[in-house]
Amino acid sequence: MTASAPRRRARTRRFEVEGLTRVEGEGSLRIVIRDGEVIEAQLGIFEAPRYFERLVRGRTPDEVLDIVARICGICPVAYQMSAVHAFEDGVGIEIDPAVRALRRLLYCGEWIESHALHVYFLHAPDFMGYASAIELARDHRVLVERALALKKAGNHLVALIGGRPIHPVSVRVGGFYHTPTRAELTALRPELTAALDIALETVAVTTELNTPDFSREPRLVSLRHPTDYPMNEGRIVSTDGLDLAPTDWERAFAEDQVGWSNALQARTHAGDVYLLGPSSRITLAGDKLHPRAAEALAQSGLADEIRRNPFRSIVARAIELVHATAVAIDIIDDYRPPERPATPWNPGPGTAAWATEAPRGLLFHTYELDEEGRVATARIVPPTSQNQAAIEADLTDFAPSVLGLPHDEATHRFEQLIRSYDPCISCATHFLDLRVEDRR
Amino acid sequence: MAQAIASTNVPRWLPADQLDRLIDVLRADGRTIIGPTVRDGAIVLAEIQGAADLPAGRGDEASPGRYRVTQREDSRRFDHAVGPMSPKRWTFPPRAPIRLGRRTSAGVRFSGVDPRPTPRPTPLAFIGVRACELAAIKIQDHVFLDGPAVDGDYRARRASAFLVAVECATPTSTCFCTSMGTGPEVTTGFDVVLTELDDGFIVRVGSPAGVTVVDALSLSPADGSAMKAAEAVVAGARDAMGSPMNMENVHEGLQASPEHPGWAAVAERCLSCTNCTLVCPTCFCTSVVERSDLDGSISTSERTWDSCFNEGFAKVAGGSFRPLVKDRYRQWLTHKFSTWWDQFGSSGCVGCGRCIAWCPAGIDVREELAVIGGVGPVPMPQLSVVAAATEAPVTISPGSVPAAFVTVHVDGSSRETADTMTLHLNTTDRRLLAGRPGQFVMATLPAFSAAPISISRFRSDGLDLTIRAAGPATRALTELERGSTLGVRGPLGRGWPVEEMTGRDVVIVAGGVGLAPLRPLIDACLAERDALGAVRIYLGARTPTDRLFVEEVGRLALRMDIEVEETVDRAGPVWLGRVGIVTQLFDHATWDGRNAVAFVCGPERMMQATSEVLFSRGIDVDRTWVTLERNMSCGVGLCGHCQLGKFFVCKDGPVFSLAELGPAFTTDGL
Amino acid sequence: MSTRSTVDNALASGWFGAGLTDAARAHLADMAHLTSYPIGEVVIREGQAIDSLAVVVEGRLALRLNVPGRGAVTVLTIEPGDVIGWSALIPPHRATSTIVVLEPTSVVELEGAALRARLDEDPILAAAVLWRLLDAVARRLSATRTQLLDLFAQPDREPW
Amino acid sequence: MSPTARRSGRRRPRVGVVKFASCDGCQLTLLDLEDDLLAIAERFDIVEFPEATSRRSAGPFDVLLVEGSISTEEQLEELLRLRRESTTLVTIGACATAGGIQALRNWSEHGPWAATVYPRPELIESLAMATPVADHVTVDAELRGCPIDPQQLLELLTALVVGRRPQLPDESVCAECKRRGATCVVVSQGTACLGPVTRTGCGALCPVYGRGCYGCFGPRNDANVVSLIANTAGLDDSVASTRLAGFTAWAEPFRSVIDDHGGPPGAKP
Repeated sequence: MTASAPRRRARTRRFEVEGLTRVEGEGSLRIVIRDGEVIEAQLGIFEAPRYFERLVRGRTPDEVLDIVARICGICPVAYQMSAVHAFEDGVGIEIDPAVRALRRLLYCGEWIESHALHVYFLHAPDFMGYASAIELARDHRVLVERALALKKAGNHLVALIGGRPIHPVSVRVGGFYHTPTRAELTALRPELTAALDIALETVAVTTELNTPDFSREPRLVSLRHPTDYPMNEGRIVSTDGLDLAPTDWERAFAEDQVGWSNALQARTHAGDVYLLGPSSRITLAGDKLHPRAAEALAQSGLADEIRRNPFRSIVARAIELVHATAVAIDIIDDYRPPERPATPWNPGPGTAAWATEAPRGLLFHTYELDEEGRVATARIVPPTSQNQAAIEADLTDFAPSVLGLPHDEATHRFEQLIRSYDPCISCATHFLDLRVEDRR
Repeated sequence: MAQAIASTNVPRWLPADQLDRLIDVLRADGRTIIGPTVRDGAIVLAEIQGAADLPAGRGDEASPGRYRVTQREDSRRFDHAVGPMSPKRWTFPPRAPIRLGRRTSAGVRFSGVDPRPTPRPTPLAFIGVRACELAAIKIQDHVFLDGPAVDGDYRARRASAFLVAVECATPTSTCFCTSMGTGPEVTTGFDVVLTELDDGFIVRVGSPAGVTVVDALSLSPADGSAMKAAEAVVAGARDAMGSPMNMENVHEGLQASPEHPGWAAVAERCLSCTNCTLVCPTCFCTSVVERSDLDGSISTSERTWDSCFNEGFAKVAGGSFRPLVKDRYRQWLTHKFSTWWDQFGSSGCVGCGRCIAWCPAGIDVREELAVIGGVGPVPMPQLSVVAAATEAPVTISPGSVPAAFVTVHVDGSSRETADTMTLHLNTTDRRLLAGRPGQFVMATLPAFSAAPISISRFRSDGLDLTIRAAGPATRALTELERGSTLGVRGPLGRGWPVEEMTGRDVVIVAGGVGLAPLRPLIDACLAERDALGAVRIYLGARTPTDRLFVEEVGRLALRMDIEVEETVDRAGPVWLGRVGIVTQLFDHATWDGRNAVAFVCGPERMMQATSEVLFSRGIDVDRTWVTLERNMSCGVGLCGHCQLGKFFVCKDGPVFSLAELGPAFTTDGL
Repeated sequence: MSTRSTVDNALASGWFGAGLTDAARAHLADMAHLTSYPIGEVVIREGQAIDSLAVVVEGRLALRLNVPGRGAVTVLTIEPGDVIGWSALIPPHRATSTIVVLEPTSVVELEGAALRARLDEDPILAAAVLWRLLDAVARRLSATRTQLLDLFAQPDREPW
Repeated sequence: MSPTARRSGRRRPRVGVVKFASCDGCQLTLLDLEDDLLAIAERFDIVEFPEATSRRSAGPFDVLLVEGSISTEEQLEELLRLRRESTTLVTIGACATAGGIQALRNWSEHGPWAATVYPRPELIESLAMATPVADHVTVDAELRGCPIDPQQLLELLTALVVGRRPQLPDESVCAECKRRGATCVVVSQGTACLGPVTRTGCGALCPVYGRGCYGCFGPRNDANVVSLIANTAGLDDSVASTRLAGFTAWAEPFRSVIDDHGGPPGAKP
């Protein structure tokens, strides 16, 4: 009786974070554990929906490029890239190789800016015990100053090619409105060379970070390209043998809505969760990394851990910082401005679909174009909403290992885990759109 | 020098394929070459490396709101009219740092000459300059260099510019230089002038510098047939423009038509986008942007092109003097074609047509002039085609107004009203101490814009400034404490005509802070009391607590030899003085104003009401003096902000007689 | 009890009376008398019946309006030569404002009913007096308009 | 707070950075001020900035930078609370100042219609309308743009410290276009451009990059949109509503002109 009493009263522990910090957008965390068993692990997304798929209806492809950029202030280029490739594939435009190179350069700029932001401003403070990079700077000013220099180099690339670092204006279907001169690009080389050193340091710094011990065998998905590390082009592949054209995402995956989130969650048709992002790319296409990045990866000796331990994604981002910076320098050295900034094309009906690799992972767009070539329907599946289910699965697996910790510390561990996927909640919430439309 | 020109004033021949020789000679002098080149769908001016960068075989066509580069049969390099840019971009750049300010332990410090000359401007050579642009340069030379204030930056840049003119061959439909008498013939203001033919150029010189350059080319004289062909080129250009407009009546016509319905009509189409003013080669209005570090201890004042079409351009704390687009279009067109004559002795327009082609809405000033200014077409006399270089090079007169902000110390300050302070400044600056009643200064602190402040007292060792905290800059000034410093430029403007008082009765009417600029005048009255007739001072304020210099006015009121009356617009029960508007202080008075001179300062509407009553009492418009508030920015007539009709309030005023102002005093939105 | 000549002189001393013909002024003087008011006295109270018109000879009176919350506000002072109580001539003969004495004041007072009767039977006198009154009222009206503009008002403050 | 007091190192102003419905780009602009960020962090006490720090504060704030439009009832309540906590409230970006791109949905369904029927539409159809912050609370200053311009943000922060008026001129994009020496795309190419009616601040980015302005910074005062459509090349009634229906579509006079041209594309189901 005395012994049975506690057994009758279920022992429940709750870990809740109303407003997640150091993530893009507004999300919450809720984990409920009863009798040592995780019965709820929810990444809530309460960012207000903005209905982008509805907003682009009736718009021309070029207008769509400007609109979808606004889904995310951190990775606008990713949205422009997935959309522009979708339309070019849809209406059948061959783009000039110089344009292709320039777009990769632009994308590299965004990878650098976004990864530098996440590694140093959003994630590193967790490992080093600070509330923010600004507080980090009080004890490690040089480190933060160099982080800012790295981020700035990425912003400068995007700004030179796109006009400004956030919501650039130069991308158009068929190419660009304006292309930089060789001299303008070469002028950035010294800054990028310095940035490459900082990126290499970043690998060293992140490798040394004291990482929570956590290991699982996730299903990873990314693009894979015969010659390049995944970015603008390639087939969709996975750790369990998937191999699809970038236009065929819907043949393998589906989205569904859950009550606690303003974002849809994606799973495979079999209902399995999967994970996108730097760890996936390195695992599935590490052999295509730039030699400098490959070398850094080898030195870190963490290739396997990057796959198994999500906390190591910070190293994966560091490796990709090296890759993006080194590739950027190479592209600049080989750059010849295209004959003409954009290939002319004629608007018309059709289906447009494409996937590119945003900093956070595979970003899929598909559009139906009407007779005048205007958008009739649109569907945008950003990485964070595809990762959401996997994140929750990882939270469930991770929970037992921290139950011994004091409540606050455990909660902090959960937040740290969530941040390691660099969730972009602003991106994740454009969804409800069609549904809300249909409900009305 | 005249000798040298004469000796080489024989037209020479430069073969088409040797144009680079001319360019090389100029580059050899360390000059950067600015010439026409095709970029982004227009023939623009830019640095060129050689003749290859020139728009060979390209021409242009322009009509209201439309411009296109065209392909030509021949391979001439200068057979086009003017593009959107003019040399102004280099002689008077869109942005220029003109003042540096610092807060040091020793107080605030400002860089010397203001506007500050560019340390060492790269010497430039402009190639392809047209007659209309030479005329525009001459006009800006006059604005910036002939005083009273001189723009040091312009002087430095202009002095190092070499001008290779080219005779116009193919004007566009927007060209009207023949109507403005500025072209198409190149007649003056150039160093070298070319006339382009298919196989080469006729080369003539217009200055000693030009002589040196052309001599270095050792060219053979041009033959007669080439000279004939050259004459045909320019004659053709003149004919292409058709019969010119008659501009005789435009000066009076525009100033006489401030209420013409045409203004409202054009304002319907006008986008107030400022394009016309920014492509104009003579427009010179600017504003100053303050840039500073986060705590404002180091600041750079950057001068940028501004435009009278911007709402903020004529703004003061109370609002804009030109609230409507109609007002601003009237200001621009009237200034350009009419009041410019009063200010600078020429038209402000050279007929280049840029404002027509580059107006996105396609507004054609020629049509507006016809509608509003009574301009009609008439034939004009032909001018000789080949120019004789007679005019001497630009003469640069030294500035006769304070060219810098000096640091002055605050000895103390007195609170006048809730938002008005009087700063007691110590200075040994002779200029400041020698100021006269009614003059003002520009006062500033690092990182703040400069504000016009009237001098409210002259002392042997300094002066008083009475400042109302109307905005952040003036508030910062009112918060200065004993021992702090500020930058002051002055004394500026024309003060009260003190001499007018001798042997006359004096009437002084002040409203609110308007008493500040009148106080030195009252001091002068006391100093010369015996030389004057009756002295009557009428003061108005909003409420009893808004009165300035209360104790001092109290002491004045006790004097037997001066009449002082005060009133406020409204008061509480404790106020035993008069309540009512200031004019009620004397509209029943029995004095006769026929031998009186009046000085009035206050809000414009109050001064208008006052001057009517004064007139009814016999004080004529040439004996009533007012001081006007406008948004003085540079204070020396270079920035254009404070224009009122034909006046720059900062240098022609701020004190004016009603006779001088005429209708400008009562017309809205001027 | 003031003599006719002192009243006439008093009238003539101010701009209102001075602007009348001698004859007209003499007629008024016949029916007028001098009155003095000490500081603080309320000569007329807003809304009350008013039965006399007066021309100020010396002193100063405040024309006040009561503003709920702000108390009495002086919107105008009445100076020598000015007229008060013109409502005495115009129905409903009620005061439109309160008038308080600020300085020892003397006025030439005309009894309302008598004056109205006199003007009714003498159109020439009526014209003379009413022209002056019209002038006085017109000046006060235009002054009030200017006052309404609140010319010395300050622009609003900004957050910085 | 007087400028002198500011300089004599009175306590650092407490700054908050918060967001509603938006893309995070404008607050990211603060982190993009790489050269000045640490100096700013020394001058200001950044007490609330969820995207950048785990430290939280509910206020009070000397300066609150607000990003995003108001599109749910919760957001409205939070905004009202934040206004009470803030001395100077600054809206940053097109979403906060004009409703942003998501305000386009105000034309579809029953948005505007509801606004004419319900006494407090911001509550009734909080899911149907995305509205600017100034529709609900007093705004002390605004930074325009989609996204805001880093230099304008720095200017605002500097002005707050120094105690001067931030220099955010209300002039057309054309003015900056001409200062930069770009060639007008309307006159030289017949390209539709909102530059003449759009407020400057972007540095005339689009014309410099060879395309027409699409109005990120919203309408300037005196925006003569009617004449722009009637008299400039590339823009006519057929494309007017599409062109104006961008990131500041809900701001007047753009909104009215869009209405007069049958609403934005795709507004009708």
